[in-house]
Amino acid sequence: MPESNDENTIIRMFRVYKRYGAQNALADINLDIRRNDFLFVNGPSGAGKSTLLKLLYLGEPVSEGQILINGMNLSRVSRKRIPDLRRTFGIIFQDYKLISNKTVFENIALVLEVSGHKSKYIQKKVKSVLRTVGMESKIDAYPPTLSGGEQQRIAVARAITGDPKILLADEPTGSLDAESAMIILNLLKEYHSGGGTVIIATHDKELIRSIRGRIIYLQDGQLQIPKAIEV
Amino acid sequence: MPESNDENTIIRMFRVYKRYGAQNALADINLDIRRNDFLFVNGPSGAGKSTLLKLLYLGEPVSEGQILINGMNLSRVSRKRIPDLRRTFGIIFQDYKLISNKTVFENIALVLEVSGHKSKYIQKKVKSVLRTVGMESKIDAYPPTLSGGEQQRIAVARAITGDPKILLADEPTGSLDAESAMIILNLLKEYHSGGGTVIIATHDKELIRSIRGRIIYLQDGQLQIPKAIEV
Amino acid sequence: MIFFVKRAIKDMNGNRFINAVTIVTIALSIFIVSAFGLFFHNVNNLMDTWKKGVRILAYVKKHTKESQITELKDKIQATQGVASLTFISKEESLNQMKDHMKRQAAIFKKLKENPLPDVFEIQMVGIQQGMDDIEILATRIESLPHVSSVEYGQKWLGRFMTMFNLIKFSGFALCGTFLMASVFIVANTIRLLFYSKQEEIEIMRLVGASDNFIKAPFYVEGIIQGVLGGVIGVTALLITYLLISSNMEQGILVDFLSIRFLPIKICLGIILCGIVAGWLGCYLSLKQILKY
Amino acid sequence: MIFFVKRAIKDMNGNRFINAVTIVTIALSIFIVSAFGLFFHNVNNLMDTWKKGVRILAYVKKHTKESQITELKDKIQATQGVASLTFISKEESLNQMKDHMKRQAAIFKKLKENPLPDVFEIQMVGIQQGMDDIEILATRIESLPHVSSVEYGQKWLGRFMTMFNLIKFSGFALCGTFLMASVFIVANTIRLLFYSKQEEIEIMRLVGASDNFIKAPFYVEGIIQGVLGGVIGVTALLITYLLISSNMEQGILVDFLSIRFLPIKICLGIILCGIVAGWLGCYLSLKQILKY
Ligand SMILES: Nc1ncnc2c1ncn2[C@@H]1O[C@H](COP(=O)(O)OP(=O)(O)OP(=O)(O)O)[C@@H](O)[C@H]1O
Ligand SMILES: Nc1ncnc2c1ncn2[C@@H]1O[C@H](COP(=O)(O)OP(=O)(O)OP(=O)(O)O)[C@@H](O)[C@H]1O
Ligand SMILES: [Mg+2]
Ligand SMILES: [Mg+2]
Repeated sequence: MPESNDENTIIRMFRVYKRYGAQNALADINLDIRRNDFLFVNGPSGAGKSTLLKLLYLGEPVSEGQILINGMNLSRVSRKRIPDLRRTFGIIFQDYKLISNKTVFENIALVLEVSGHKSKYIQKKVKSVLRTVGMESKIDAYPPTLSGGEQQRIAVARAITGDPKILLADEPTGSLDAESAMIILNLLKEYHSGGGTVIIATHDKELIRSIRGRIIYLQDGQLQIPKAIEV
Repeated sequence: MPESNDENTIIRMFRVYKRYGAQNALADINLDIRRNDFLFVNGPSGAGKSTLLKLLYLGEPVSEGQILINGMNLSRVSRKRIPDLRRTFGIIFQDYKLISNKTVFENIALVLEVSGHKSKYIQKKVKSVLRTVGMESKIDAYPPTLSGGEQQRIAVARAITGDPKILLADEPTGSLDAESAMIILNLLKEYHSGGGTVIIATHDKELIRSIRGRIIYLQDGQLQIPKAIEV
Repeated sequence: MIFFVKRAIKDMNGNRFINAVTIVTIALSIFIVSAFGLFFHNVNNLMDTWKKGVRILAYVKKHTKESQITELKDKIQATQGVASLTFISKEESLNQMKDHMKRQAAIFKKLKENPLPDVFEIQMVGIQQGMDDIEILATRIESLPHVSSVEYGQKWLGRFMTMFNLIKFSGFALCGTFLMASVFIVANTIRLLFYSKQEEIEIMRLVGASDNFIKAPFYVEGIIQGVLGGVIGVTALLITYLLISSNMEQGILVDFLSIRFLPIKICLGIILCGIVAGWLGCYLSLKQILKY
Repeated sequence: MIFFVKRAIKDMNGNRFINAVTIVTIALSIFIVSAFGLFFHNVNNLMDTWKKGVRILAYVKKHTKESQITELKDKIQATQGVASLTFISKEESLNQMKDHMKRQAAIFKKLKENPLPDVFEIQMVGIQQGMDDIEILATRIESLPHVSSVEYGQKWLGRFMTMFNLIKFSGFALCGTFLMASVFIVANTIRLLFYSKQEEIEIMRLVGASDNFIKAPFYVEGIIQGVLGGVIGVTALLITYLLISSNMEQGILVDFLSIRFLPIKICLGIILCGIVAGWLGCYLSLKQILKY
């Protein structure tokens, strides 16, 4: 693996493979992501976008190759350090992954409790973040009683609450109408201009068009040469 | 409730309300849907689109008002007849509702087993319908191992397998890239031209633009006057 | 039907761990209840053997003629509750006494005349009587002509009866509680198992499955679990029994008591209980889940 | 810590049904095990009372002088296994015999000289001996000078000992099995409960919760369940005990035996078992779920 020759590289993937049985979900991925990048991972259904994000937050182990995050090699991270690693990310999951039997407030507060914040701060912070996604009225609702778009907005709120270094967003506006999507997009922009690194996996060309960012294109688990993308 | 003056009315909603606590998820909905209609239910996140579909297949009881399906009053359907009613629908759920511990084949076969089809017919039918959505290679996979878009295509496949009279589709292309979405759209068109009635709940203006159909617009649970919609 | 059995087996295979837990829970419950049953079965047998030793002695008045004695014998024989009786003449008694009290033999040497009475030794019908029944019978016999007095039991017999009743009472109470507890535990294990299937059931209903379509494989599953649990439980008990009884053979018990296994009918009954528990678990769970 | 307890209580409130099932399962298991314990505790007490009645009679040779008797007394007293002894002179014996055998009183009237020997009635130390120990002690005493012979027990005593051993043996075996089965059932009930929480745990891990953060409330929950289950179980037993014993007072048992409740120490021990079971259930479940 070549030495990191750039102090600003926050994520580096080197010859990364991910296999499920015989299938290559990802094949030979080489990718550098720099601090404060705004990266779109584009590609059709089943291309491996979600899988790529999963490898970053150790949702799955790589099959082959190396991933460095902040100079830390993921294949050498001890079990005890995984929670710390995950706290550097804010993650918007494609299927939201909200806890059904906890209220919206509890779901979001969890991220802050995990890093040991005070109860008072949590109260204030959760309320303010819910306001920014327009969901303050649902603070005591349980996720299964929310509409698809509402759940997605809660997922976004949870991801940005902990002020993470890197935001991983898997189809963050897929269930949203144009207007709500715009609110979320502005939120992501704001987070980015605050110095955060954003990685968005999406099949939605419109979303890509609406923000200036770097775009990579996946097809059948392989990174395509940039010219293949016409935005 | 006014007499059904049209033999062709397959669904009639009359002064329908759906309340969750104090909130009106749907308020004073009056709607006639005719056989072989292609209806879009449009509206922003949380408008009540999914709720409207839920009332039709008795996923939830109405709070007030009457719904007639095929001349049958839903509030007077006995518990024993509910399965029959549901088999007249093919439903694409917004959250897919695939059974995690059954394979793709088993998930789809279920719809046919339920109406007592023979094992041989089921085998053939499931394979052919998976082919039409481009998912035949995943026939023995379990839903949690599929990508978001793949799961959605399985959900579509399941909904059309039973040759239902009415197709209820809740954001049927939300997780799909343009190309896969087009395949699904063509499938829906085909179903429609075969005489089926289609009701699609979506926030996606692009989807609406791509097919000629009737459009209704929901906002905060209320049906808006048609002129409010600019496609 | 075959279709549902197939579905059930497939499903059980898919949820192997949870099914194993349920089956082992049923097996354990059955093992415990039936171990307890076995224990009492044997204590009961033991008690019965002892009780057979309980006799009533009826002393005949002095100077009763032989014909009167024969008459008395018939009368006693005819009394309700008497199984059989033996006549022991005073001569026999004296000889027995001499044998028994060798150490005090001096006493007997000095006797001119046999001071002992003739006696009837009476075995009672049935073996289920408590102290009360024996007493009633004794009074009845005492009231017969030519009977001078009646003697029965020893002090320890009273204690023994009391203890027998204590054990029996506690035994029934405990066994009953066990049975109920087992059914409860098994039913609830199955019910917890259902929590993991609630989503599946909900989806099946949404795609138009009838209640019976949904229920059938669960019942098949519950019954298979019950049968397997029952068979495993009873087999485990049999093995334990064989181990213990072969140890006992070499031990102190060989001479007068051999422990016995439960009769086959009861074994089948126990397995049936397992099935009922499995079925009940399903029934309760399904009732709750399919209520709407 | 308080934070985790709060979270645990909130969580338990949210899963009321499942928690109730777990607690009741623990309570039932504990009730059964301790009911069995109580039963044996009382049978044991009963046995002990009876065993205290076991005496060895040592007959003194005729024409032994009084000084020799005193000497013998000291020797017996000094023998290992002897708790106390009473001297019964031949005169006392004869009087006793006269009282006892009133019906045969004729015999005694004709006696010129007391034919009975002097006798020592020996109480044994401890109450745990089997038949063997008694025999050994008897042989030892028989070998002392001036002892003509030794007599102990009756035929029923032998049976009684055997039965005591049978009950004791089965009792320990059953109690042990119960205990293991209960721990297994409780642990697995909790484990099944975890199946419904797997998703929640997975999500917590994904948002960066440490293992301890995830585990703590589960342990608190398990321990609360254990405590509640244990207390309910023991309380149920106490109530049952009170009901039974108040019934018994009016029954046959009042005269010579009163059943006793388990000592407080054992009650606390039982509750501790409940806690251990709850904890163990968590431990096993968490180990499995958090393995990656
Ligand atoms: N756990 C798994 N086991 C087996 N195959 C898997 C698993 N997870 C993903 N896959 C497969 O890997 C491929 C890539 O999946 P991935 O979820 O990364 O796609 P995606 O690009 O996110 O697609 P979409 O836009 O539909 O979400 C798919 O074909 C999927 O079926
Ligand atoms: N079971 C429920 N309990 C309480 N409120 C509910 C429940 N289901 C839906 N709601 C509320 O009803 C409103 C309408 O929900 P619905 O799911 O119909 O929205 P939708 O139009 O489908 O939105 P989306 O486009 O985001 O899917 C929402 O505000 C939602 O929170
Ligand atoms: Mg994806
Ligand atoms: Mg919706």
